[in-house]
Amino acid sequence: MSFLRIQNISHTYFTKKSAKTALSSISLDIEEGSFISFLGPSGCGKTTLLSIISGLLNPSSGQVLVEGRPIQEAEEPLIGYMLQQDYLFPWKTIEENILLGLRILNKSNEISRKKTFRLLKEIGLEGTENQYPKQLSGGMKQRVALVRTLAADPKLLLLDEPFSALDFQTKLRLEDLVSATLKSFGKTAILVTHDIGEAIAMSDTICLFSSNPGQIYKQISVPEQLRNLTPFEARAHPEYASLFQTVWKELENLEK
Amino acid sequence: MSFLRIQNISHTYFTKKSAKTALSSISLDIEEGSFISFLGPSGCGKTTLLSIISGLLNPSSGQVLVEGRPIQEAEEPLIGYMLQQDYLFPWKTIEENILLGLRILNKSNEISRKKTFRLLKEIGLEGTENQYPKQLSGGMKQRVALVRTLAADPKLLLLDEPFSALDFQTKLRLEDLVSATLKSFGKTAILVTHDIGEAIAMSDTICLFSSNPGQIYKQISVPEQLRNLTPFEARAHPEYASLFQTVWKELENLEK
Amino acid sequence: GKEEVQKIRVAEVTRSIFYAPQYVAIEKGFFKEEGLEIDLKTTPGGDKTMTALLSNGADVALVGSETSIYVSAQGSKDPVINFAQLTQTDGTFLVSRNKVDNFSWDQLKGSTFLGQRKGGMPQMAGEFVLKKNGIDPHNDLTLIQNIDYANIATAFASGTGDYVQLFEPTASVFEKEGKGHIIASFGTESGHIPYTTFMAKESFLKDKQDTAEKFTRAVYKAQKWVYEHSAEETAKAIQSFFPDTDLELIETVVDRYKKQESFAKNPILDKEEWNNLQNIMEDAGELPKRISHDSLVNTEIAQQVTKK
Amino acid sequence: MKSKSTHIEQLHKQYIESLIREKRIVRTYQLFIFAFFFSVWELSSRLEWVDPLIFSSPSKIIELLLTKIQDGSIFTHIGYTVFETILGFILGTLSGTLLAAILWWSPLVSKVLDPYLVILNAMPKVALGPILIVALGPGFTSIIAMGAIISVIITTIVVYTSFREVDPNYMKVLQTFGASRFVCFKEAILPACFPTIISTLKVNVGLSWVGVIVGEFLVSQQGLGYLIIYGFQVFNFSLVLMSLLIIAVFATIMYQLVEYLERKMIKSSNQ
Amino acid sequence: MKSKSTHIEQLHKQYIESLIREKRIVRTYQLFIFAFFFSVWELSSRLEWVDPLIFSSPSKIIELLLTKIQDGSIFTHIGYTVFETILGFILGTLSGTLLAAILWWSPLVSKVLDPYLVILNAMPKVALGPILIVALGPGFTSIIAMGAIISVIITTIVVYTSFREVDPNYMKVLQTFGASRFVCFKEAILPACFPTIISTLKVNVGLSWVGVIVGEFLVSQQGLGYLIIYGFQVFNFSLVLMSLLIIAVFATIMYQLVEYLERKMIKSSNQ
Ligand SMILES: Nc1ncnc2c1ncn2[C@@H]1O[C@H](COP(=O)(O)OP(=O)(O)OP(=O)(O)O)[C@@H](O)[C@H]1O
Ligand SMILES: Nc1ncnc2c1ncn2[C@@H]1O[C@H](COP(=O)(O)OP(=O)(O)OP(=O)(O)O)[C@@H](O)[C@H]1O
Ligand SMILES: [Mg+2]
Ligand SMILES: [Mg+2]
Repeated sequence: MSFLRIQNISHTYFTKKSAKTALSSISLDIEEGSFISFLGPSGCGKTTLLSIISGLLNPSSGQVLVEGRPIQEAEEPLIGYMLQQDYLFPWKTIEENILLGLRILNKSNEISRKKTFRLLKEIGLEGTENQYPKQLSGGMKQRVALVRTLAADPKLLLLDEPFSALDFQTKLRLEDLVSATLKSFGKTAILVTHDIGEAIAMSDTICLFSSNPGQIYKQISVPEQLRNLTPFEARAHPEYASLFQTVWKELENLEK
Repeated sequence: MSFLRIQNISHTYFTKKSAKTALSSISLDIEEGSFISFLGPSGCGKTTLLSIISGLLNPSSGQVLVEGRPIQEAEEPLIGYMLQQDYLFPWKTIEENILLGLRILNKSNEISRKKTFRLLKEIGLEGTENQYPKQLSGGMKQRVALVRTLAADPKLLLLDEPFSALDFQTKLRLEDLVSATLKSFGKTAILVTHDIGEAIAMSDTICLFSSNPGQIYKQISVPEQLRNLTPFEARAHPEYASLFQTVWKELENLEK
Repeated sequence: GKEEVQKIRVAEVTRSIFYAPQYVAIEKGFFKEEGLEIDLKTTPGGDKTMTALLSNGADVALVGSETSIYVSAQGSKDPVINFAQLTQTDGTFLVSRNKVDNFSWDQLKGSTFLGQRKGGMPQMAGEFVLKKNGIDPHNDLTLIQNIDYANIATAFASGTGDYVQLFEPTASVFEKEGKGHIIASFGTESGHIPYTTFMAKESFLKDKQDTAEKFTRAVYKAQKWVYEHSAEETAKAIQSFFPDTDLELIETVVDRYKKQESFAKNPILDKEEWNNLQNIMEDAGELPKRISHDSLVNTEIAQQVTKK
Repeated sequence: MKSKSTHIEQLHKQYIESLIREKRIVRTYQLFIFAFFFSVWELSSRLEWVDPLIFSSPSKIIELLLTKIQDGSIFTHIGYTVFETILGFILGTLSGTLLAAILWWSPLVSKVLDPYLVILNAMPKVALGPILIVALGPGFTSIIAMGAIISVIITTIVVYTSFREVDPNYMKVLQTFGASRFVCFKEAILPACFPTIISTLKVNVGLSWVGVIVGEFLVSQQGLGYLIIYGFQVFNFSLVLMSLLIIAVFATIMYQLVEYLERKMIKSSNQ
Repeated sequence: MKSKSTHIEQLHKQYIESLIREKRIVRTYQLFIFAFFFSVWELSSRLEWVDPLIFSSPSKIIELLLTKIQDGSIFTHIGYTVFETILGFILGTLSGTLLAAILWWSPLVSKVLDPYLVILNAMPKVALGPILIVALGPGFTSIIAMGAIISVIITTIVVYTSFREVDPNYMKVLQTFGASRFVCFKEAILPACFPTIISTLKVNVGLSWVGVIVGEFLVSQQGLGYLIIYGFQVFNFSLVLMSLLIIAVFATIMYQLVEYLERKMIKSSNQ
């Protein structure tokens, strides 16, 4: 049985006057330890789908099962969800922000705290512990939000454009970091991105979405050779370029 | 005399307890009609510099001259500044949001309004006129903010990561659109981006920033052949790949 | 053996020199002599005083007798009984803006008269006096009755009205400051009425009759004391209750009240006074229904006390 | 495709029905509380759990109200008070918002006046009676002024606070278009604060009633505040409570009007 | 590099100096307004532009205050009132915030109670005097209750409004960590609303004073409210105005304490 089963999910946003269908009949099975990317035009419902998977939003129909059970019934929180904007708590210092998850989950101890601070260091933000979010730049805040999500050590990671505000170098470094972290602990992850290269370099499967209403248009498997490389190495691999072309074409088709 | 002169700008952020130097001795001359990109690590002060150029922030020292005069003394607003986040007014419809600049500048008339709606259409958001920002996805909001900035028809355009939340296709289309619009009206533009490819494809000059404190590390001229191509075509040009490598190396150096 | 000191909670409707004998009784230790300890609270307004009494927040209330009639007219299982009278005339004065030499009530005709607020004893007594002197208060003069008790003086001082009906010490202050001239006393004109009276619930009087008697005795002692001593002595005795008023002013006021016998000479509230009160109320259109003297007044205690 | 769109329409209908159903539940609970309150009151008054002299009872109050409706006198009283309250409300809210705008306009003025606002806010307004009477005479205007005074400072403080809390980036957007401080205020600060202003309005509706009633305590021979004072004077608590209930009814009506205004003005809140 | 960092230090010193300078200017203006107000008052009273009997004058008030300080009586009055006010303030604020939390907790309860809150808000609390006396007796507790009652509903409404306006995405962040509604409240809603709560606190400081003074109008034998009522009674407006001024002073002190609290608690506002 798959780790995560998305069964026939549809979602429509209602207001008193209008109805807008964001997702229609999405079904998807995701194995434990795999890495999925969602690619698709802006407004096709990717954020909506993540919200539904995380249990924050109830879909109009369909259900999501994690390890065979609805997400709400999980004994302990399995999911780490990094929202499309950082939503750091402005009244907490960076340190308080990143330790928040641990504290709420009652997992705060010497070891987990040390691990979190190491993450902060690896992500290039050592020394900002006592600052407040508004003293950081956009990209720095995004990285702090990533640390906050990773720190809680979730089994399933939902990342909504986590690297969008980062410079290229930092982005590559973080891709490697996240990828290594996930692989070594066998975690499952879903990544929303607009960067085809990122999707190819990081994931095992790429889901292409079409819009109006949001649907899965195609699933593309990333070849074995690429999967076992770090994202940085993957970008240099010859297979990468050809897969980039394929995905690119598919997206072109989608536009029509 | 250059259109925009940035003279020895330094900026330090103060709080009661601390001081953080974000920019140090930045000087730069920008010709009318040229397109400059700012590339650099997260937190190196790019947003700060744009704020100073736009006149929203007073630098600790140095001055900015537009057409030989301080920006505050300009008779009519010359500058269009698109902030790093969209900041659409949540209580205004999309239509009201994009027409806002025109209205404030008293330039609202049949023609300018038509032009603005055409822009909205070209950018792929026809039909959203009567919706409110929170009904749109992240990328859609960013595009609306771009239309709002372009609609006011500024002479100097400051764009802070305008394409960060967009899917690849849309991004390419918008790059072409913005580039064509600017070229045909001979406008000057400064673009902050983290995408090396984007910087190369769109600009005439690329400024590389180093951080702590933010300084201009290097200016790289984009070869004539690339400049005359649309961003989309430029990406396919052989010069593109080699320039990409150069910039990439420089940024690597910077990290050390 | 020594009797235990008994605590009596008294709620007074306002702090006024008009109630001088009460303060004398406290200050001169008349209550103490009877083995009573008085816990005096000011509960501004007859409604609050009566509420305090009805809800057992106070044992004894010092308030206008008309209140007991209002209460009883609405029916009450444990009626409020008047048992000791403290003042026996109205306490207000007619103050004129201009100096008047040969005052006659007729001069009020056609003038603007700033009266007390409707429904209260001062207003009823005021109208009663006007009528008694042949003036129809609603036709012969412009009657202003819309101002709160505490603000009437201000309104007059800032130019409203030719004549005003004022309490002490305001009337004396106005005279002293040259803002007006006291030209008549409503107290003298109204005749004897039960104006302010100590009241308690019937059950209290029944259960603790001897306490009520002690209380009344102390009041009676004070009443006698006030008439046996000079106004100056009285003023001195009660000064601690009026810390921010000139001793001289207190004396003037005490003297004025004493002269017109506003302070009751004994705590007995007799039938004649009672009916006079009801007549005045009836005239003013505020009497809900006539209530007999013996159902709301207990004269036994007072009589007992004064006999000795 | 057709079947799909009708499916959505159906879902939409369900959604709207669920909204209606929720509203019905809310109304039921409200009615229940209402009925419960009044029946407990009536009962405990009848059984003398509470002193019926002080607490009166719903039936007595209704009886009294009916006689007052028959002789028509109640309408004059209501008319007076409602008129005064509306005027006081409008005056208080407008001048409070205006003051807040001035404070926002000039940071220096706001810093200088800050402690004075506090002091004014802490002044027991009832004690200002004499000053009002001297300044405005013992009449109508004093009452209306009392209704306005009681809400103006609180409005100023609350609205000014919310002005200051608007994300400065909205102003930046406008400034890049060369907007003046006035335009920034009109386009960003004011609309961003509409929810707060409206919620202050809702509070002010209440305060104006309090103010006018207190004003009527000071000077009046008409109006519900007068009835209350008179009721106290003649120890007729049925009259007092009747007036309080009428105030409750009218305050609710005014509140509903403000809410209606809210729905009209804050269009974007159509979630 | 050394010279550079000292340069920055110098700039930083300049920055802090400019903050101090601004504060000094503000203080100067405030003092000026203060002096102006009192001298105009003194003057117009001396020259009888206003009636000195009603408006008294600063010199007379100071004189009175001095005698009261000498005999020590003023301290008892102040002590009583301050104590009552602090209790009323704490009670009102705490229960208001608690009520707001309950409303936030249960959307149904909040919808059901909404109109009732409005009605309670519009009730002239002064008219509740007799009911308080019945419930709590003619004493201390009634006064404190009045101080609390007058601020509790307004606190509830304002704080609840701000609870609702917190960006729901902060709650989402916490929910992804499996946070319960209580944790969400504690970690996101409450701290996000601290600025509003503190600004309500500032308003409540004022309201509690008003409440306690009004309470002392109902029942008392001590306290500044008693002095006011008594001052009216014996037509001694110096006494009334002196009491009002003392109230102003103490309200300001309490306000400053709340501000101090604000600085301590809202650490992140160190712009
Ligand atoms: N709260 C809402 N109310 C109404 N419509 C909404 C709401 N949120 C999203 N939508 C609509 O649902 C659709 C999908 O939105 P969603 O945010 O999931 O897109 P997305 O794929 O994440 O886009 P992007 O890549 O631009 O972030 C959009 O058309 C949007 O207009
Ligand atoms: N308001 C502020 N107060 C204090 N420090 C600030 C403030 N704004 C920015 N900084 C600091 O100034 C530096 C530059 O910030 P800036 O936002 O200009 O960076 P950036 O180049 O735009 O980064 P990014 O690409 O991540 O958006 C950062 O180190 C940041 O911590
Ligand atoms: Mg999205
Ligand atoms: Mg930036």
